Amino acid sequence: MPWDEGLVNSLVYDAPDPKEGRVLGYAQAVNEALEIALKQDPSVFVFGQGVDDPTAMFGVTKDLQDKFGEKRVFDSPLSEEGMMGMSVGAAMNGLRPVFMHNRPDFILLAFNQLVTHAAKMHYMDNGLTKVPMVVWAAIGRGWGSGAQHSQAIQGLLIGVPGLKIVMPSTPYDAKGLMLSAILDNNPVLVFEHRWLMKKDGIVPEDFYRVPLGKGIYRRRGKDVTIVGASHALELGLQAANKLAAEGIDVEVIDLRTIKPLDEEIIHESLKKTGRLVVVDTGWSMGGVCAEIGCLAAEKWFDSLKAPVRRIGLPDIPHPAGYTLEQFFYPDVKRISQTIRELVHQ
Amino acid sequence: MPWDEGLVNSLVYDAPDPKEGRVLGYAQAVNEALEIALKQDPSVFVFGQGVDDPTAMFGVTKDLQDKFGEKRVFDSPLSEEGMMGMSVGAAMNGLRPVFMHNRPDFILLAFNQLVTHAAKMHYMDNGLTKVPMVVWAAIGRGWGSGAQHSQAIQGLLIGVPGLKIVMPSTPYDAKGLMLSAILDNNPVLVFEHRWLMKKDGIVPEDFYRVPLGKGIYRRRGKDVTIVGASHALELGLQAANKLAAEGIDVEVIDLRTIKPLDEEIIHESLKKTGRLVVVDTGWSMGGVCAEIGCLAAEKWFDSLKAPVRRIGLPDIPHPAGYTLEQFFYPDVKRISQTIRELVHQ
Amino acid sequence: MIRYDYHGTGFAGWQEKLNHYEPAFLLKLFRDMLRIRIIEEEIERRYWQDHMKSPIHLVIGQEATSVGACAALTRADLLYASHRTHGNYLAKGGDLKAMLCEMHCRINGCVGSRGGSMHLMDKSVGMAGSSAIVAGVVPIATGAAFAAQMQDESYVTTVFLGDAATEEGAVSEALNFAALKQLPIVYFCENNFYSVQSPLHTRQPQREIYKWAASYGMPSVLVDGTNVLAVYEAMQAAVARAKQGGGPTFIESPVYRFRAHGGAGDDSKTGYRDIAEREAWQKVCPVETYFAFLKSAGLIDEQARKVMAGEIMAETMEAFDFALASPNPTEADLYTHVYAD
Amino acid sequence: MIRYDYHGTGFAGWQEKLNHYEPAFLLKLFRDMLRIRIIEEEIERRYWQDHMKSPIHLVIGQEATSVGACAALTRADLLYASHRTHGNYLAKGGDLKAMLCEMHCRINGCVGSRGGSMHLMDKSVGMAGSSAIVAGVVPIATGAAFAAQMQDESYVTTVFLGDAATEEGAVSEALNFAALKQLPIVYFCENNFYSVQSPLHTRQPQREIYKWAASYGMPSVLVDGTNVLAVYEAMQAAVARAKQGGGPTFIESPVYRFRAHGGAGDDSKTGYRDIAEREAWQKVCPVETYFAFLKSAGLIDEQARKVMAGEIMAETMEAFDFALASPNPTEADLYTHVYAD
Ligand SMILES: Cc1ncc(C[n+]2csc(CCOP(=O)(O)OP(=O)(O)O)c2C)c(N)n1
Ligand SMILES: Cc1ncc(C[n+]2csc(CCOP(=O)(O)OP(=O)(O)O)c2C)c(N)n1
Ligand SMILES: [Mg+2]
Ligand SMILES: [Mg+2]
Repeated sequence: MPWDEGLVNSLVYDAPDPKEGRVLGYAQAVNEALEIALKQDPSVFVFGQGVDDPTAMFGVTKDLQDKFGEKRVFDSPLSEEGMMGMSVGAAMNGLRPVFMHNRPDFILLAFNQLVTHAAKMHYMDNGLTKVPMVVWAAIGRGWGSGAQHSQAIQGLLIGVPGLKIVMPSTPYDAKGLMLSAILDNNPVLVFEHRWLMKKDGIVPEDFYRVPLGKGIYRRRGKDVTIVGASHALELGLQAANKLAAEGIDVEVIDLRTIKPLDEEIIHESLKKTGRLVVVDTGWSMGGVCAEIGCLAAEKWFDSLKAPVRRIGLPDIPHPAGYTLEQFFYPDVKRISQTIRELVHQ
Repeated sequence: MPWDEGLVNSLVYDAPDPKEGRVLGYAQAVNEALEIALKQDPSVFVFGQGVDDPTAMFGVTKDLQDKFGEKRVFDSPLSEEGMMGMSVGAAMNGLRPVFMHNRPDFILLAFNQLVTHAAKMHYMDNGLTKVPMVVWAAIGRGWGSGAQHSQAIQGLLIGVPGLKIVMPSTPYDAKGLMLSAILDNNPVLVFEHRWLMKKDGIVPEDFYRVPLGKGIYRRRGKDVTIVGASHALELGLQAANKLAAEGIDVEVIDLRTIKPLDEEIIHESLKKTGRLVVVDTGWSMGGVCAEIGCLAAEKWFDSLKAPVRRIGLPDIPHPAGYTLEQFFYPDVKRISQTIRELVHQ
Repeated sequence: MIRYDYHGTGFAGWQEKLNHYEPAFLLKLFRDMLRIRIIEEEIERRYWQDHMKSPIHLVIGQEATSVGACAALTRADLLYASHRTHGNYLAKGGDLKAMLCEMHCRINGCVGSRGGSMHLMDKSVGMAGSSAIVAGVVPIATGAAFAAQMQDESYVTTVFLGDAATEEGAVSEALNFAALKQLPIVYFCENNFYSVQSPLHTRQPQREIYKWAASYGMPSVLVDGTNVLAVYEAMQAAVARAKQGGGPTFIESPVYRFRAHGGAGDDSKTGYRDIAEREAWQKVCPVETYFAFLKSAGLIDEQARKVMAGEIMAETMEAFDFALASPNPTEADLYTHVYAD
Repeated sequence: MIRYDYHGTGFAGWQEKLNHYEPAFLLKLFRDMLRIRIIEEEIERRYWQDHMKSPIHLVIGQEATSVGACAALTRADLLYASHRTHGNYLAKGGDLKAMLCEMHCRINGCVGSRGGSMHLMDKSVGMAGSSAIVAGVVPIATGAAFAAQMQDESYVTTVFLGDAATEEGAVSEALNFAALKQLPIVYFCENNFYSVQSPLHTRQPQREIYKWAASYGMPSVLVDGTNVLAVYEAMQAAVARAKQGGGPTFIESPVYRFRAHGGAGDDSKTGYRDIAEREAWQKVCPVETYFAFLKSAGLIDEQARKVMAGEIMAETMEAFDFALASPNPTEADLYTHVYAD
């Protein structure tokens, strides 16, 4: 087994119970969402580098070109900024682009179109046009690709008005949030995570939506609240389950959408636990962890019984090498240790 | 007087006392720093769109081409990404580029080179190369230019490892920090503010440096701490001076450098006041305000006596129109009101 | 020193073509140019009064490109503009009152005082968008053309860009995509030789922009931007090609702006360009050369022009009055349309 | 179906030129290509063992470009690479051990295990940088050339880029600047017709890349990338021009990668390209056609090749052993060089 797959598979998920519904993999769930959207609405199109190639973006775009033709599912030139702008123009004129990127790093090439055009057009035009577009990418980790192919950039974008940012952690959400994202009339970024692509879950076959901007409890508890999304939340959840055996009762909130943020659910939980750990796949500084940590100090100060903790990435570029990566990324063990310290403080 | 100049001049600064030294305008102070750097070190060059034109970037690049020639001070094509990469390559090979932009908005075009190359090269190369470059821009406000010409993007960059971000608020600092930035062996962003360009201050004629990463007290007080930088800090300082008459004793810390951040000085002050107001010229969400607010909740929780307050921009694109702008931006009055509420809480 | 010469031949030889056109059409072109000129001059005259709290980028001297191009478009066709929007907006049939309200920061501005002069937009007349980021609108317009192709709509998209915009990589990316997909779009490049105060030669090597564009694999032509009929014919050919599925066209049109890059008045005296250069181009003023041409053909005279100008002036004054009497936005207006429903 | 044909003529007609060259030089070119081939094959063979925890992009089939180009460079000249670094690094004189250590994530890798295969760099041999962002290095190399010009240094900068890289706007911006400033740089575009598994025609309209590049205002040539001597001569001309202040050159070189875009083995069987296409190009394998050419000229025979291969294999094995025996980084190594002093 190639080394990088090995790493991905080192994270063991609870197997879903087939009695509860159809079991489907994460990548397949996204694929299904795209297929439903393409079928439902002729204005949807899916494009990006290699969406029609045999690897099909982790399988997420598999068979879509065969099913919907080259006009609606197509490969793109290596022109991230130009194609982001193209998406904006298409979205302003009746289409619903889904622009796929292998990695978030490549979206940095298109920040001008994303931040200064897509996000703001609707406001600048006083609501005359809408920009219903989806920008998709899968965050890398543990594949030896280092500083330029592993960045998680939601922290750079959370402060940008007009954007929505979705980060699903389960196959169910990945499908339901993708459908919501495509149906939303705003630019929505969907950041998946490479390590979640093979996670299985219960996924209904038909159309359904998971609302944007609504978090969900993944675990109820009373001692401490973990909030976050995507793969980071999965690690948090596994840490929480582990800590239960030690008598530490952790509440876990999956935000699912980073922007807009479900402040109510965090506040509700914090009122009970008084302790907050924020997890994110990006850098701790100035991003998702910082925003939520600051919210606690600003809006929920009276509920806070202990310092806020952030578990994101250190203020260091991602190293490429295997050994260095193990030091760089948080894992279940390190998250557990942080929670332990916080609770026993 | 053109309307936009009128707005700028509506902010009245304390006049410096000429007995304390030479009085110089802010833009002239930056100009002097550039001139000294160009004179001292033949590897320094200054370029950007219109640096050699009669308007000379708010006067900041005035006469430099005449003094140092077209090879070292030159106009640039409209190619922000390409020129940012060019700077990286020049910096890796013995030069010290100073890349000037009229507005931070244009730097968004170059995020790939800035975030994924300039910031990370030194780390990726295991220290083999250095990237000593300065990227300069002046934040806009109140000139009717709206969503695409008024953005303050330090909040998007504060989380990016490898960068330094400087935001001077006085002519003295503008000169001394620019010299430090040029002499630094890392990519340093210098964000000025259009409204500070005509501020006068005491500025020594010779070479001097203001250290990166070190904040400074602008006012001592015991009731509440305001931290921030640039024009936002100026507003905070004016609010503080006003509140003194009401018996509210505000401590004001000018961070001068947003990254690396002088955590000690904030902590020191907070230990005394227990109350924190963070001001920034950018959006409140996920940026400088969020980072510092979160730090308080994370590291200085025991010092905090009241909720943290952020005074940045709302989660809305910048409107262009004059009336809307007055609602959009914080001013001395609004900052004062926030502080009053916080202290009387 | 005149750096950038006029290389065109004006209306020499165009007499023969005159009878291809209805006189009414020919006169309308003149009226449309004159209208833009008069409105722009009035904006300029009043700019110092500080009621228009918006940056402006006048098109005085560049009227023929907007008018000639838009004459080849229907209302359903889309136009995307850069920061230099006024001529585009008016030629495309935009509402003068809505434009002046926008420039006066009034709530009934065409984009509710959110955009100002650099962001005029009006879907009802196909003024589909504008961006103050140079070249920002070029890929966006390309997406609009893609939308037309994909939805089998018959509209053609035109996007205006300056000489400096061609230095932005995004334009290269857009041209590549348009050629690849054979999109129904016209890239209309007004080469006025300057980017703010930076002359072309400090930004681009010696080459011709339209030849560079041709290398992307699309028909690309050079057309005299002072000659409204030449512009019209080039656009007509490009639009016809686009409608027939023949893909994109690039048009480079040398023009000259008689005023400063932004704001009112000429700034040549600051020295970035020679006043003699402006004066040389003013001799081939698109409004005056066309007027002389029509006059020599007996289609118009000074008196008719005066009547026209009077009508336009009256319309302009009324629109200014309207704008000045229009309400300002309120704080509540700040918060709408951050997100679309 | 063969989508992308070989259009070259191999070494036909090159016999006459042979005596312009020292036999030792001609043989060195062969040895350098063979060395890259053998090392790459050994990397490929071992890749499945999972000791090299790094993505790899093999250059098997593309040896002539790296070797021919670097033969025209001195050690002081700079080379910038894309993600496909191995051939560039070895041809430029890079240290095989440092390269393999890097690919084995060892602390003594050429960039201390921070970069992996996509980020090989070694200043001591002029391997000046590489970027895993397609085209990321193109403006950077342009800046290196600018630094040479400004500091009156005599080095020439060469940057390798793929066909897909030319779709990135930043390349247009770099070409414009290099032509504007007449920088001493060579843009070496290896057109292998694919970007990962995407064929050229889904990304670019019908056109020739080198002609497009010429439109930026620089000499631009097409040279057979299977012919190491042709590459060498084209590079020599470009380097000479650059050294004489003649400015930049663009070289397009059609080549074919015999293996998958990334990783070990060919992936043609997945269907994105026809195996017949690969096989057709393997008939003009740069190593074998050149060997045949040298052999027909009596400069080498099978036996000499065997000796060469044996030496290279021994060197390779030793380097692998060295890498495998080298230490891993420690946690402390993570924290160094975030900032330069
Ligand atoms: C990306 C970007 N860079 C710089 C600017 C500043 N700027 C505004 S207009 C302008 C000149 C553009 O010149 P050109 O495209 O030739 O159009 P013109 O103004 O001559 O009509 C510049 C540089 C900008 N708005 N956007
Ligand atoms: C900006 C960017 N977009 C996409 C990618 C993903 N990617 C990595 S290599 C590659 C193929 C590039 O093709 P080409 O430039 O022709 O070089 P080749 O691999 O064929 O040598 C792609 C698309 C990337 N690394 N960077
Ligand atoms: Mg221009
Ligand atoms: Mg290729």
